[in-house]
Amino acid sequence: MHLVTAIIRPERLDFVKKALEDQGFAGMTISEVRGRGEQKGIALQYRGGTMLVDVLPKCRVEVAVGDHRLDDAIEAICGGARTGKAGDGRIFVTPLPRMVRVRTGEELADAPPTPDKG
Amino acid sequence: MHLVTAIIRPERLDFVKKALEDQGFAGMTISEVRGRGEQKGIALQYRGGTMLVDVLPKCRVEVAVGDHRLDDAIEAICGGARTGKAGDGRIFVTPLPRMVRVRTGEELADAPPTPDKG
Amino acid sequence: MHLVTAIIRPERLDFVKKALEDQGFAGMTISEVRGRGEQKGIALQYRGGTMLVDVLPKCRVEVAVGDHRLDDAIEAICGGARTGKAGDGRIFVTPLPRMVRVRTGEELADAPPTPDKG
Amino acid sequence: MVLDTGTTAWLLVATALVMLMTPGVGFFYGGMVRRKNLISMISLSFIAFALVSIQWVLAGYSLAFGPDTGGFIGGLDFLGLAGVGLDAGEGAYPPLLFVAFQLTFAAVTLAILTSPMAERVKLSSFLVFGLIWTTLVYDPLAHWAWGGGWAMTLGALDFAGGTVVHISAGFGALAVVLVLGKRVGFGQHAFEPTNIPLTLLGAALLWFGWFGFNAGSALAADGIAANAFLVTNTSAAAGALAWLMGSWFRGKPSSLGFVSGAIAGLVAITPAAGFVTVPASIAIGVVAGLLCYGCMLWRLRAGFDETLDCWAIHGMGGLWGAIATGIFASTAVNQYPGLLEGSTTQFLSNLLGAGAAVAYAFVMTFVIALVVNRVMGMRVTEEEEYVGLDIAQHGERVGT
Amino acid sequence: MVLDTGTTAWLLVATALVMLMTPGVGFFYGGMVRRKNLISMISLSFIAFALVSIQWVLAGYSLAFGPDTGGFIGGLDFLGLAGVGLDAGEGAYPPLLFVAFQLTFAAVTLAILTSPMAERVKLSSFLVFGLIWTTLVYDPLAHWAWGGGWAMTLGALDFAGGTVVHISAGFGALAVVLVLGKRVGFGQHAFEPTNIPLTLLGAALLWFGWFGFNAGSALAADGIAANAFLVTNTSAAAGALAWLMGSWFRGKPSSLGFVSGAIAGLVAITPAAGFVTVPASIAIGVVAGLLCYGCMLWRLRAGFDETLDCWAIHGMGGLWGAIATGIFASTAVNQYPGLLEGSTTQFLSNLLGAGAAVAYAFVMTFVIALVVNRVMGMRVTEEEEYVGLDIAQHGERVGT
Amino acid sequence: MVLDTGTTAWLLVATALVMLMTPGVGFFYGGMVRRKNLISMISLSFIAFALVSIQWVLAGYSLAFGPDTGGFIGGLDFLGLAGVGLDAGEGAYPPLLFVAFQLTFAAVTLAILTSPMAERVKLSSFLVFGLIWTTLVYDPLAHWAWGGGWAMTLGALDFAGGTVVHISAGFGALAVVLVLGKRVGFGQHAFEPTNIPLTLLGAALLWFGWFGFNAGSALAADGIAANAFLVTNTSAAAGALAWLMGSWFRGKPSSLGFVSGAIAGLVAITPAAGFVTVPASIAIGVVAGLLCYGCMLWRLRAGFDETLDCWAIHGMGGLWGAIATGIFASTAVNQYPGLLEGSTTQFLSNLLGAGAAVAYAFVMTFVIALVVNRVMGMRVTEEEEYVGLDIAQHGERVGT
Ligand SMILES: Nc1ncnc2c1ncn2[C@@H]1O[C@H](COP(=O)(O)OP(=O)(O)O)[C@@H](O)[C@H]1O
Ligand SMILES: Nc1ncnc2c1ncn2[C@@H]1O[C@H](COP(=O)(O)OP(=O)(O)O)[C@@H](O)[C@H]1O
Ligand SMILES: Nc1ncnc2c1ncn2[C@@H]1O[C@H](COP(=O)(O)OP(=O)(O)O)[C@@H](O)[C@H]1O
Repeated sequence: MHLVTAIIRPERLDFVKKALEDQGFAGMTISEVRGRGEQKGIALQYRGGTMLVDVLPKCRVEVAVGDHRLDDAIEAICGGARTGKAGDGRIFVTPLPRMVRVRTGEELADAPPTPDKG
Repeated sequence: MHLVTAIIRPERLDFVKKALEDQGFAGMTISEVRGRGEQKGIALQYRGGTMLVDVLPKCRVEVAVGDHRLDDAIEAICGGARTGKAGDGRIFVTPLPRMVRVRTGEELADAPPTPDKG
Repeated sequence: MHLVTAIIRPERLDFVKKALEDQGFAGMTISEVRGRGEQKGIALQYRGGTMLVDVLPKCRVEVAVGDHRLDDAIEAICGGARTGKAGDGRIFVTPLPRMVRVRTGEELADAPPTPDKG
Repeated sequence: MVLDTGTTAWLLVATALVMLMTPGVGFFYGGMVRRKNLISMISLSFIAFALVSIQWVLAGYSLAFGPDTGGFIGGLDFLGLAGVGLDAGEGAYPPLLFVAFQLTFAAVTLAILTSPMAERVKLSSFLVFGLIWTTLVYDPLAHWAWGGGWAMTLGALDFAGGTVVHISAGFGALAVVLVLGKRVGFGQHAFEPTNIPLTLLGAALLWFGWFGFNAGSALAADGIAANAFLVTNTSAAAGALAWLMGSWFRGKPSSLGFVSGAIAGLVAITPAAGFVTVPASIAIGVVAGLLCYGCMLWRLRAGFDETLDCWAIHGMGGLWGAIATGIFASTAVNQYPGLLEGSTTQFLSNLLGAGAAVAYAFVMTFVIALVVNRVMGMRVTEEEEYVGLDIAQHGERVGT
Repeated sequence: MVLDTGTTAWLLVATALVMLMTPGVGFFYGGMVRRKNLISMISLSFIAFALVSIQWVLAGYSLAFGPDTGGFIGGLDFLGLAGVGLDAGEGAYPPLLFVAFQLTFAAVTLAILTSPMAERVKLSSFLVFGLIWTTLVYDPLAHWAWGGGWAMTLGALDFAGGTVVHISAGFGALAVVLVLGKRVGFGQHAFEPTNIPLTLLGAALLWFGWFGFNAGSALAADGIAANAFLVTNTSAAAGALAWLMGSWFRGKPSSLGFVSGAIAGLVAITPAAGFVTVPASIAIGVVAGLLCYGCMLWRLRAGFDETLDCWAIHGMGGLWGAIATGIFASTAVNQYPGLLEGSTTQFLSNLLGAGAAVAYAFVMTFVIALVVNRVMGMRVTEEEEYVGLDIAQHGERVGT
Repeated sequence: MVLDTGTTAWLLVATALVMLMTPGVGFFYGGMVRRKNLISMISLSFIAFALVSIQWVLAGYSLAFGPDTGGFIGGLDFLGLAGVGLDAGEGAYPPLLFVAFQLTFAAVTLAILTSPMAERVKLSSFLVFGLIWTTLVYDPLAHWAWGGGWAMTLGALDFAGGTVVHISAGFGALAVVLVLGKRVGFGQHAFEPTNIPLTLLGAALLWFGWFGFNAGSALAADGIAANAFLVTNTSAAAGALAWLMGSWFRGKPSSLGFVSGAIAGLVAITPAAGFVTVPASIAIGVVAGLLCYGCMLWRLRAGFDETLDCWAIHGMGGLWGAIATGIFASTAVNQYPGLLEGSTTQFLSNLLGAGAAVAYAFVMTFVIALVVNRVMGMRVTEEEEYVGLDIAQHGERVGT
């Protein structure tokens, strides 16, 4: 399995969620982050002083997916998040050898279930 | 080493912390996230419009652990976080080949110390 | 590639950003977390009750880096974040086999570009 | 009497000031619950205000201030404010203004009473409960003390509502918590306040509004109003510092302790404001701060989930205030001597008035809560409680 | 007349209360936009207040209340407040105080009008637009209704500004949105409010300040002021509960629905406050709550990005209030009979006054917005809109 | 004199308005510190209010307004408010009300002075320092200007406390910062404000309360009060727009700049409010906005960690106000002519009064801070400063 971590524009979150759902990825974890890629910085002013705010609010979406569905997940996220302008975000894929469901304690071998299987 | 990332109910955080401490895991990193697993979504209303709030607040707890203590950490988290109902959370385990203590710059080979040793 | 995740003091963020920039690492993702390492806990009081607040606010900085620049990134972060006192933070390094730019959908083989190359 | 514009001006403002106390209660309480219930907690106060606003002009005013019936309740002559006019009546102000002024007292009382329902009450049941409670508990108590009822006849002093407002809400809260029970997880894990600055803001609005509450109760812009104003402020400050010091002694001097002490001081001086001197108000405030702090510690140890300490602060603070009025009332301020000036009668009248209010508020509230709970259930489901009342009851969340 | 200290005291306070409404609008609106535009949204109200404060003492007061010119506008006699004195004039209060009181009305109107500019207006253009708008739209409308203009001569009743303030802002907002257009992404993805408690705070300050707005408009501390006070509160409560119930019917009873209904009730009672009875105010409030709720639903379905519903609540609520005044005005309160007491003239005068204000505000605002937009552009760039106005326009962000 | 209900009503309200300014200072300051010190920053103002409330009724009032002793300080005749009555005295209001009104001035001054202690003061030391400071600095200064002291005899004009309140706090702040020193990390990394909307709320409450501050200082509901009200608002608006434009020129027009300018305008008009015309108030406000903005830039360049600019805004704004009063005082408003009307005496008296206050406040504050620092240490430890004062001093944190 892999953990897919996408850093996207906050306003595209709904589209990414929708795109993932359409592909059968229901489970996900979302958090607020700030980030900087190739975008230029912006100078903030604070009562006479100046500070460089070069990072902008982003959403981080994490989805644990089975290896055979990894490309589907990446594609879904790209599809939902893309506007074509700088700042669309990045996707990081890290290995996920083990995953456990807390409620039952069971090891989950593959997540999420492929849509055909249910 | 592995990085254990648990997504748990916010109100179980204290129990998880306690359970980890009891097992000798003192270091940890906590953040607020929102997530969705098998729980159904909830419809929010906003002055006439409607929006689907299908994600609920969760806590993310990250603990870096040595490989021989991995199962202890998972068990401690499950024990502290479990209520037996949907929404109890998930644990993700990712490989952690390197870890550095900033204060000293030293590479930490194994974390945390096993209780017998430390 | 590897994903370098640093947990640092919030007030050192600007220095870490600067140090990373100096090394040519422009892209990064920042979030607020709370954490506990070897620091002692602090007891909070709430209208007669008491609660142990043993975690303090930290910043999490994530940087995706190519393998040959991994040590540079770690060094830069340590250099920017260090004060020499407990609470300076930790750096976690996890493998990052794949990374995708959302705007274009392209796989990024190495990130960021080495300063010599561009 | 002929209308006095100064008095009327002061009462217009005092009414507005007291009105602001109800959202003040909402913010004060709201900041102390968990984030998922913040909107719900504030909304309970807002809704209480609207609900009582309508009930009061339709029936409440008449029940409280209509012609006396057996010392217990007012008649129905003023239903829908029939016959309540714009021209100065018995006072030097328009009777309609007195209606508005008293309305704000009735409303804030129900808002204060939302403490034991925090994070678990069903909104529909709160509406029903609130309507019945203000009619069957608040209106009679207001009649007893101010509308010509038995306590007024007896001579029990309650300048601005220590008994009517604070004892009734405080001991009512105790009854409600018996019916509603604890929040899921109470006593097991810590419930951290979501937004302490919001609570401080609520406290500031309460302190500010309380000048209208107490000094407005003089029903005139005169020396009694001035005295009420200054003793109110002094008692609040004394209570705040006393609680601060008390909690410092046991640990850290928390800001929540400071403002809780201020409210305790404000509550305790309420029945006394038009009768006691400034030095007496320091004593009243200090005792209130320490007493209410002790009561809060006790209810925590006892495991009562009277969530926002309406009983400890308003109930016990109000009770102490009623007793203190009987003790410290001074002819240097007003015509009534207290125990310290030798009047045991005054002291006993006040004790009786307060005791009766304690008993009536507790028993009646218990019965009303029990019935509403039986009929429609006063609590949300456990699942809704877990999700939080903001989403479950209002379909909203605090924000991003 | 000779100066009456009671009246003067009340007007001093009423002015302060109305002043507080402008930041109130800022917080009310601010809590509902996205986090990246919160400072901008609040600032628009603050800046509107400062801008109009200066314009009013230099020219606005003279245009509104200077000697009548053709029924349409006031003369320039009082430019820079020349000749406006400290001693009581026609009223029992200093004319300078009347200037201050009226100033707060002019200021809050521009603040209300920031609704359709939310999250997209360019600050420099807002300053220019605001200055022109208050001079060419607000000042004439104030003159018509209160300064001796044609509507006043005609006998159209507007006690506290239903037409001058609310219709002008509400229908002006409709015009602005036609020129400015939708926010990027409107209708595509959800825009979640950033801070509902802040909106509730704004609503509380508005409700509180509105007592000065309506009861202050009696320009005396008397029975009419008392009546205005109580019907204002009653209508607000009725509107709040009506909208709450309405939205409950369709889904969940949201806190934003509650406070929107309260504002609707406050708006609708504004022109009527000195003329109608308490029972009538319940009817006015309930209709306002339901009507404005319906209008909001309609504008959402129609896809208008009149972002914070200034039109639905202030425009339509103000229109209903003007009509309701014509219907419910009662000689039991003031000297004017309405339709229910048989006066068709009053009803038609009010209809005409309101209709003319609707047309004038809409057309003039449209023209001004069009011109300012042509000359300097009223919107920020799309990139700035994406980054948010806090950073893009003010170089600030909410906080950590 | 005989009691006037209108005057009394106005003073009751004005006192409540000024009271609200102290939490206003807390929110204004609090929003600008770091999140880990937010509760601490707000609490300092709250605690200052309570502390001075008690000190004032016990001793402060007597020291300030007791029978004059050598032009420097009042006698001890009114300790514990002995002999201060409810019936109208020299004014048309109860002397007790004057006590309450003046109390709120003393309290807010100490709150303003918390600026240079932000994020580093030890709570226990603040209590001790505050008690000594209000007794040895504020009380004498109040006596000089208003209690029959030498400045009053000389004829230096200070309508509402430009010297007593603002110069004393502002130049006191400069002294405190010399003793306390910079926050750890000042000048090295950016300190971002935690909650700008909270600062805007504080500013709104300050602006609102300032009407009580300035117009209340007329001690009557009359034309002078009306004039004070309107010039206060005008100067605030002018100051806000001036600072906004000034900062726009150098970068972005920040909301913090706007409200800082408003406060600057309010400070500068304070000593002048009962003496100058509306056009003069525009000039006073504009100069205040630009001057204080410049002073803030200077202190930043100079590396002074006078954290929340009490010196730049209150100190320098107050100094300018005192001078401006001497310049612009007009017999069109009150009986005193200023420099522009040819009175060099008035100008020089004001200069002398202000200069003496600057010197006295600076030197005395320096000595007091030095002594308290020597004896018990005024700063928390570096570790506590790192953790934040909310947890370290209060055992609390803002919320979740
Ligand atoms: N090298 C990196 N390491 C960590 N996060 C990154 C990196 N590059 C980009 N990001 C994250 O991705 C977000 C989107 O960046 P974007 O400007 O779209 O990147 P790019 O166009 O360079 O792919 C950034 O705000 C940041 O949070
Ligand atoms: N596939 C997934 N990818 C990422 N996060 C997930 C995934 N599944 C669940 N989570 C996270 O775990 C939390 C707990 O989910 P829960 O409903 O207990 O999951 P389940 O019962 O499906 O194991 C979710 O709120 C979400 O944050
Ligand atoms: N074992 C761990 N697992 C996860 N996070 C950790 C761990 N140890 C430390 N941290 C994180 O690093 C932060 C800095 O800790 P610090 O006290 O500097 O650690 P140490 O001195 O033990 O290296 C902590 O606040 C916590 O967020």
